[in-house]
Amino acid sequence: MNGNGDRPGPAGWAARGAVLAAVAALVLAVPAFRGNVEVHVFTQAAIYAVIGLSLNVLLGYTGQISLGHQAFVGIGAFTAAYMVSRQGQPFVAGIVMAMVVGGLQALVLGAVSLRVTGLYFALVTLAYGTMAEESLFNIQSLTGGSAGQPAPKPAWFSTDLRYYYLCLAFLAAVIWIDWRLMRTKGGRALLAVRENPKVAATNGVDVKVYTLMAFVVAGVFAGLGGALLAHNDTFVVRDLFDFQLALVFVIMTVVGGLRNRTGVVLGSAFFSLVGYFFDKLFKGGLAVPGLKVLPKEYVPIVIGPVLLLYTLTRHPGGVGEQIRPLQRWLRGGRFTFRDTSESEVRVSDVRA
Amino acid sequence: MSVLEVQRCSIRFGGVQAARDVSLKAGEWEIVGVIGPNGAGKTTTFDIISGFYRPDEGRVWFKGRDVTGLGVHERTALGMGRTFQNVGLVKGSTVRENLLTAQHLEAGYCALAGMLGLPSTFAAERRLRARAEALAGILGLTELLDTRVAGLPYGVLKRVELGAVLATDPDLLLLDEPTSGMGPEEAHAFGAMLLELRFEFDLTVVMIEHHVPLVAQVCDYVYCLNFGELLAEGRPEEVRANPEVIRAYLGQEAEEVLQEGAS
Amino acid sequence: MSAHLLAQAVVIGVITGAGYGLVALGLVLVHKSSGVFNFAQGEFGTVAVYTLYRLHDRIGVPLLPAMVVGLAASMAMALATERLVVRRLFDAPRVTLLVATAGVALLAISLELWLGEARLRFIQPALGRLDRLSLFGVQVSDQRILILGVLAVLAVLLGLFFSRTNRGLAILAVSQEPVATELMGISVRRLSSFIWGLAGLLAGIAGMLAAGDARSFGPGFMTFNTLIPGFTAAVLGGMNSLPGALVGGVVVGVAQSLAVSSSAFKAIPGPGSVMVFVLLVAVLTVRPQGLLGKA
Amino acid sequence: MTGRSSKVAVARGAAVALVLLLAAACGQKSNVGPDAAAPASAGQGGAGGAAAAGQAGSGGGGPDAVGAGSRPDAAPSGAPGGAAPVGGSASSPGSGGSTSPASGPGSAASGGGSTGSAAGAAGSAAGSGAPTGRSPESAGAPSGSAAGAGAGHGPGATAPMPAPPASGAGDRTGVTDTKIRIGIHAPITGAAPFPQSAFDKGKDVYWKYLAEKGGIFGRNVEIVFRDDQFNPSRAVQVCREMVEQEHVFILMGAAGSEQITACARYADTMGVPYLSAGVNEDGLTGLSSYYATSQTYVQQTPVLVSYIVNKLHKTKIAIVLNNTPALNETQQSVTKLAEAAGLDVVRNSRIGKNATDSELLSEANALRMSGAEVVYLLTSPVNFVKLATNAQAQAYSPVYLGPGITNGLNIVAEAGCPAIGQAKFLSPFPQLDVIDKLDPDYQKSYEKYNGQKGDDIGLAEWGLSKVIGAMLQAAGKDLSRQSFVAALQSGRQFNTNVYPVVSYSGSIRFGAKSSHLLEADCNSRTFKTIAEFTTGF
Repeated sequence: MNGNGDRPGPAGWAARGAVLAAVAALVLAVPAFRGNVEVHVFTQAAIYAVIGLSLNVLLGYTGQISLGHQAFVGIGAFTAAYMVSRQGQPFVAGIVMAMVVGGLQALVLGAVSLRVTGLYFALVTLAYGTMAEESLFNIQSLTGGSAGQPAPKPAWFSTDLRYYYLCLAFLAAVIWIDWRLMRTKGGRALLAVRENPKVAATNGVDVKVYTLMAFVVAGVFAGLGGALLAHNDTFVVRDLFDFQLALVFVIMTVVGGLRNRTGVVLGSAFFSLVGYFFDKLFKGGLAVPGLKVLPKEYVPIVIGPVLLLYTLTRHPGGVGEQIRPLQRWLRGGRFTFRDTSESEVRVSDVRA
Repeated sequence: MSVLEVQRCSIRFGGVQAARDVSLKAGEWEIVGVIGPNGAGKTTTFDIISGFYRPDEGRVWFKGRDVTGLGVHERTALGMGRTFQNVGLVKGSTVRENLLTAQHLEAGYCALAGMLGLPSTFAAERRLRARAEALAGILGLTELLDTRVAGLPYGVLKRVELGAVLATDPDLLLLDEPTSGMGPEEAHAFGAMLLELRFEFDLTVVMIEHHVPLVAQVCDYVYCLNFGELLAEGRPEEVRANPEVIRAYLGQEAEEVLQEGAS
Repeated sequence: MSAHLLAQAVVIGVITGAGYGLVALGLVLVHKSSGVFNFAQGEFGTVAVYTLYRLHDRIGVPLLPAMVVGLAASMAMALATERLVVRRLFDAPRVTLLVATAGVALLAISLELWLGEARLRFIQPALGRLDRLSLFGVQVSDQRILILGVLAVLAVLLGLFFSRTNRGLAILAVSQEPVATELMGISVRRLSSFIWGLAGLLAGIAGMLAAGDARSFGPGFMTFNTLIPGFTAAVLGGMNSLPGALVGGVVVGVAQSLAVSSSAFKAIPGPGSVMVFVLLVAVLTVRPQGLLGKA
Repeated sequence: MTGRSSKVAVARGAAVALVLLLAAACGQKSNVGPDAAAPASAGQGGAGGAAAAGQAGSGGGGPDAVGAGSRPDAAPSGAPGGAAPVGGSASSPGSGGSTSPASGPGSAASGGGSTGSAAGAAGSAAGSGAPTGRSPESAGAPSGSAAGAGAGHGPGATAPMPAPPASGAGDRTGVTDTKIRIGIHAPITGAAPFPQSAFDKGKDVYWKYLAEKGGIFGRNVEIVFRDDQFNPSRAVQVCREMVEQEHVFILMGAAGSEQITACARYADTMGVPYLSAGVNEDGLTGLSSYYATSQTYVQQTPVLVSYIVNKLHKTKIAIVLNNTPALNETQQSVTKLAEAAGLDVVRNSRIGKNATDSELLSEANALRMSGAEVVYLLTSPVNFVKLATNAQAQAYSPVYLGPGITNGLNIVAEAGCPAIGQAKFLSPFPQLDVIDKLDPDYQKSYEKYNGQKGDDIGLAEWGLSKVIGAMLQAAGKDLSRQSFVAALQSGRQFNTNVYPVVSYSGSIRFGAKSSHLLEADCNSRTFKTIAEFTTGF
């Protein structure tokens, strides 16, 4: 949506520039002055953003739900760890392999989605995630079983700070791809398929191929996210990839606002940072009178569902919808709340 | 040689024989009408032609090629364009985006290239946008380019849809009740536009239509279906005169037909 | 594996499967009436168990009243879900509702983690002997006989309810023709809350029996242990047949325990979950209408 | 274990499949021919990613090019199996050093010297690869943690206790004239948690008691605690927090072999002394900064086997272990010794850390069918109790016994009775029934500070703290990591009369010779001590 109407004057542009500069400084400069442990958290936020965008391709663009996304990510993580610490391959090989394997497993699931749709497909993904968690990720020769698999940081990015910038770069790449995808025929095809496969087909879109393509893209992004996650922790263990995590992924994407890049990135970052900020606010957990102390580990899964239900029932557009006016303003449009109300419900429609 | 030829197509769903031995032809630059009371199998026939249904028997020939086995998108690639009774557009997107989506096969670059943002794709996108705006100009939609389709009035939607189909660069246009929901004069205007478009884009048109005057105005040839079978065919006035047709229409649309006869 | 082991696996499978069947019943009920896939069904049960535990093992309330309160709790949660979430999303796509109920489940789990501590609780068997009778060398405890009994009784009662009572018939009508039923002057909404209450009750019973059988429970244990098998069971039954759900439950249970105990799957860790996944995909792709459903 | 070749095959298959798909997506009317387009653009995809990474590297590059330069060779050398984590995580401290102001090179050198030799002496597979691979890191390590402090002082950083810059005297991180900071991690949530309340009550008792007696050369110990959620990855994160944010002097692991192993490996790369109850040896052998305060599982095996033979007089034994690679050595040693002692090993199985109920049920069934009279058991308490419960439900109650830190706790008896019968576990600490005899101060102090009788979790913490206390005492007034390590490796014996006597040297890190044998008593639902400081039967 390009902000139409009168363009702002030099002052206006300056103001916009200032805002953008402030954001850039926050993202780029601030971590340089924090301790390693905190940078590690910020890095995770960047990685979650990649994962959120991955899920957004399925949930948002193709309207296919995935309740097993922890498997998508986990497979990437374990592939990377395996390549590096079992096969002695370099970091890049691990990343690439993670993306390839991630894309492949997504392709398989996508093939299922062509036959099994809507709610039933949601079930399949759920079962898939659990299967991966309980079975795949326990195969010792590949994942190191419950002891996990080490995944050292790459040589040139061995400090947390450098690795943070590396992950930012990857996030930027993913954002770029996602942006171009939605600005070109591929993305338009996906939206058409999601809303009405018949119309898409009459427009010359091969529905099957594009559905599969969406899965592959999501899988590749997820694989990348997983690989980055593994190296950030320098250690992967299956316990990380449980049902709760899958739901947190879905929640952060929906709350972020499906089909809204910025919203998804913000939502994802928020859910990965919320524990950290919570810890800053109440050192050692929040002591609710009459209740147990709430440790920071549980914060995301406590407030996550609440935000989810609030979003679904009140603001289907999620965070992305709320920041639309700001985005329009930054693009040089007027700061108005006009046309921020998209009636269309944001979680995928069931395919008949 | 005819652009479209449907040879004795039949299809049944469970117990219902939706179409039996339907055959029809459309030559180059022809505008062919398909009429018939509701449930006569008109749309079913369209679905067979455009590839949503595969006929149990019979074949569909398009530009001298047997397309019976091809998928919908493949037929589109060959130059078959189709509109829907209840507007076939991406409702969530703007008019512009719809016109772009329709140019899927015109893009001239591969989805992956677009995704990676290769320089060539930017140029291609500019081309597509220009074409979309040109089309919008022709159909008088320029003002609406950036409005979301969902809100627009029915008549406009029909026009947008027509624009979208034209964007796919078709040789054959399958219009499913293009004027439904239009008033008589609106419909007449549409007819006039259609007659122009056919030469501008050298189109062959097959249209399902209830508006008998419109049919009379534009169609070179008319097929009348009833209960999934071909009831009559011929030049519009012949078909309209055909007693069987009148009997078929008796009840729901008889009076309409009769008064048309009077005028 | 030997015929003996096979027989054992089957017996164990039938028993665990009975539990899945109970969960599947609740899922099918809700789906029949409102077309919702209720991912919170498992957690309704867990909540019942936690309530029971707090009252009975902590405060020392006698077992029966504690159980009643526990069941009330799970019903209350179900009703709350229906009123606060499902009803508000009445016109939303079904997948939205699915995500919403999943959110409810996660919320419940997180609260159990927070307030109920993250650790597993162990409880003593509620009743009777552990080795009441022995089938193919598998000791069947009173608890397990009880599960089978309860399941049978519930099946019969529900059967009668849906075939004899007006309300039961009305529910079936709703599931077929919502609008028409509304026109007939039956309040779909009242029925829907009734259904959810019933589902909550079933979940509560399932939870208590499961916990009593495993003699341990923890946050989200019903969701983690029974939700996916339960859904698979329901799907096997075609997602809208109550007897189908029960049969499906047993099928899933047996398949699972065969996978776990057979030496063929020793190479794979977590064979149970693999089996369930394969079963689910197989049914959905090969026979979507379920085993009992007609093509 | 998939070989390289098959991996390559997989890769090729993968590439082909993806290309085909994308080619399909590119097909139809577009002028770009599929076969030509897809692979090309795929190539660009890879290139693009790499390029992006490259830019990030140059863009975000910190100072230090040298440290980075030395990495590439480190990574591959760390590749094969066990050595990987060493070579791998080695990168972090080096980097820590890189961001630090060049601090105390003297100390670095000395630290490197001592630890390096230690690693050298420990002639295990990991050890042999170690000295070359590790010496630069351990040299960088002390300054590394100091660097953590430096970084921690950024705006809003929450490091209540600044780490004094390392002086020539050695690395004094976490030590002031009045305080010694000690980090401890244990699971209070996750698959096999301690009850948090009990754990919190117990963790400071000994140190308060010691403070009243004047502390250690006037210094009092302050405990920093983190929950590792029974998850190795989490354990590494919390250990990082404790070292790099809280700047603790040494680290302690309370329980959980995988968490202990993971955290010990991290501590090793940072040159932070790490102590824990004895667990597996595999993966810990050769770590320059690791010390076990009680017998390892392998060391406990002969004691248990001799007990089965000479006291239980049983012959049919089944072995059930948690399914983690680190316990392979234990499984082998038990099997070997049992067979050597003429026992009949009728079943030898592993169960997953998060085994489902149905898996445990079928395992119980299998055990019953195997007819084992004794089950050597090394799993998480939860799995143990579930297994025993299922076995009992099958009317099968063998004698359970095994090594243990957590399985001998009373919460296990409460949960598991009557199913666990007279289960017997070796333990680094005795049970409450004899503690008053061995160390009357425990109950006195516990009651004094918590107003109630002490439990065995408190006792475990008391014992461990007491060992650490003795060691700190031995390190003398001028406390630094170097002096602490020197005291440990001096070969001196540390006797607490709660934990077994331990003594270490440069090469001996599993320095305990005895354990206590505990037995479940289901009448009182507690464990009782049936043998103190036993070395065999």
